[in-house]
Amino acid sequence: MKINWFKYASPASFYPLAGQLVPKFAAVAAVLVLIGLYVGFFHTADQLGGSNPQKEYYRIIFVHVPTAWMSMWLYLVLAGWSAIGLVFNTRLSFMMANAVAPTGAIFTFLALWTGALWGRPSWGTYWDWDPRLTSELILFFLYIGYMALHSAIDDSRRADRAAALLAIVGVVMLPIIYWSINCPDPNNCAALHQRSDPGSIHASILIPMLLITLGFWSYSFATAFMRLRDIILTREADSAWVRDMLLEARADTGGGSGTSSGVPAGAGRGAV
Amino acid sequence: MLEVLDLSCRRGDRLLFSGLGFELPAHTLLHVRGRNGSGKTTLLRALCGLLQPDAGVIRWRGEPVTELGDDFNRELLYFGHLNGIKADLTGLENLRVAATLDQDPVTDAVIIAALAQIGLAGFEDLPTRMLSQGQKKRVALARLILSKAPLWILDEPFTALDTDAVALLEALIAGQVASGGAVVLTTHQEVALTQGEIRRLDLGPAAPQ
Amino acid sequence: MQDFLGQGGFAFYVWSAFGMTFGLLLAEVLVLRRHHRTILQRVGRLVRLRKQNQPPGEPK
Amino acid sequence: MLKVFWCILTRDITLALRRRTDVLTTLFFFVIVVSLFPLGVGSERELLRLLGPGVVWVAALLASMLALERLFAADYDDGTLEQLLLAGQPLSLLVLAKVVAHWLLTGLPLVVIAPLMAMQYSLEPIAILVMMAALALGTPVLSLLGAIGAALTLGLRGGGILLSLLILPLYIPVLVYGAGAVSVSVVEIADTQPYFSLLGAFLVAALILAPPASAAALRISME
Repeated sequence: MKINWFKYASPASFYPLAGQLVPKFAAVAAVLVLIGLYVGFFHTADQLGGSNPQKEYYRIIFVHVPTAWMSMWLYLVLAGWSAIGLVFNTRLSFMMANAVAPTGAIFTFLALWTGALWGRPSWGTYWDWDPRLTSELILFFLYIGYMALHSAIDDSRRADRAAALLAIVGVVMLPIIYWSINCPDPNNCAALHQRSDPGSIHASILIPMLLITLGFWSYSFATAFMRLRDIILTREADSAWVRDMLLEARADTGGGSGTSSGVPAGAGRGAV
Repeated sequence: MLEVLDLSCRRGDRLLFSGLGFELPAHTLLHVRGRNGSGKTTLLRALCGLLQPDAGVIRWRGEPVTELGDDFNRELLYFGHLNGIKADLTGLENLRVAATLDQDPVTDAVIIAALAQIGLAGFEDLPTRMLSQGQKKRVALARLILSKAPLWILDEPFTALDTDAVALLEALIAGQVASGGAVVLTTHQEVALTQGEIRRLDLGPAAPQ
Repeated sequence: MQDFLGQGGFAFYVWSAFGMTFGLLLAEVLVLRRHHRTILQRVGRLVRLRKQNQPPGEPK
Repeated sequence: MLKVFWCILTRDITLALRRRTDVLTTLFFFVIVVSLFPLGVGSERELLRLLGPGVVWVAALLASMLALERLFAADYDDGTLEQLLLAGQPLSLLVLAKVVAHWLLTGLPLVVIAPLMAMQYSLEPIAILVMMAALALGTPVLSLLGAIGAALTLGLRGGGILLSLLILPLYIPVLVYGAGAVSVSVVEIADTQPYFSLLGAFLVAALILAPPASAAALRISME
């Protein structure tokens, strides 16, 4: 088992593997999200709750909650790969962290966007300094900081390690930030907190939410692997395996020096 | 004393050298040569531990430097492209700080004597920003006189020095080698060494860019 | 159908939330695919240039 | 150990005193930002009293940010940072010495001048005292956290802007409780105690965790 792990820990062998996995994850994501949306729109009540009913707009939570969950999970994934990279000094882990970041930032942005759209009909304002929305905003800043630092450093090794350290500092600070936003008055903490207890959510709401979350996970794998392949390719452009793979792929499609496209069609895509 | 096994370093995504190995016993000077961009400075910084090599081991007295940590740093004197001299401090203050950092406290008299030896008598109380480029470099080189470190790693120490200073530096290096130390050096000029052994290490070609 | 699209009068909020979400996610995938193609072209060109400058058979 | 700490501390203070403008710039930045606010929001006394704590704290955050950019930059440029890394001393100790010096030169003046600023916002004497105490506890945390960012952005183009992007979000807890303590002191002075406990806890945690993190960041940036 150990040998296997090390085999796939090298960029050269991970590249084709990721290529095979991308379409699978993408397909799973599409199916799960479509089922989730179908259940969410056609097998749920139009109103929620009794005394203070939430009308059709509550359906926004079918994307709001999954995007918010994903944004937090992906930040943990980012910090996790960063830590692994710093401890074991493996380049692939840094690349992984780097590949996850933009997807995480997109989910964070979407959580903010959908949160604002949910806030308008339910609270009467697009932006309220609600603790959870505010934390989401801070998380967005952390993602942006990570990506900005990484792209500001030319030397890829320094960029990887510096951004990784930042991600770890961020993950340590995040609970403290979250807590300080949730409880700005330490004398009286419970007031602002909106408790949400999973047991109190009706199954018809929970099921589409979970389906879409799983779909988003699958989607995140797909995009992270796509981005990872690009990162590997640019960084390893000098290496023998990239050269061999590209020249081989070219020979397969029979492309002469005249064609401008280097992408082989159809079957070859898994490898290249 | 210093032993390098199968060392490879990259800068960014470019591999500078790989599989590099050599041994540096006491009483020896290693002259690292190579064209611009061949990785001389990178090698020296890797030897100091300022830069983590991609692969390979560096041993000091038989133990990997990664495990020695600060203990190795204490036995080492590095002299880089930058002088490591604060322009707003006087020569005396600069050297006092350097000596304290080496945990090798010396009296001011010793520092003043060292500055005099390097040709800066009377300049010890001037902020170094008022000195010329060559004089600043001399202040930095006074560290070599004060240093008791057995390993010196010197990156282009001869640049910006006049003939007197070059002769003095050569004498200092020779003294270090004679007293049982080891020196790693990059320079474009031939070193006249009177005692000990000179080894040469040629780093591979870097394409002229 | 009209009822479904109307979402009880909250069509704007519901559909812009869902639209932005899936629009952005789809856009990300499309951008990544295009990006991959450009990178392949660029690296491929680099590799071919190197190969031309290097007589065949000689190790890199 | 202590000797090395003291050596770096006095070195940095001597250096700063020989270039006083850097210290004064930070201070005047703070004064100007705080003084500009009433011009923007109007000079109604009740409103200013409400905004005062937050404004002073945000200005302190920005001033500390501005000064941090230079924390390691000068040493990086002249090569002394390299020598610090190779000094054979625990790097986090040296970093701590530098941060302490930096706080004495940029944080402490803010604490001292804060009463003057608070008067512009017609805060009551008790609130002014609380503000000084909160700043005295909070600004060291800002310097310690900021050192990590300063080390990460060392020598980069546009490092200053990047630094604020990285570090300002991390300042939020200090801002929330620092300003909160002042606001609450107007109502009931006994209620400020948990705020100070929290700020104190942040300071202790930052003293323990931030220097090693900055040291690691410096090693990464110096490669």
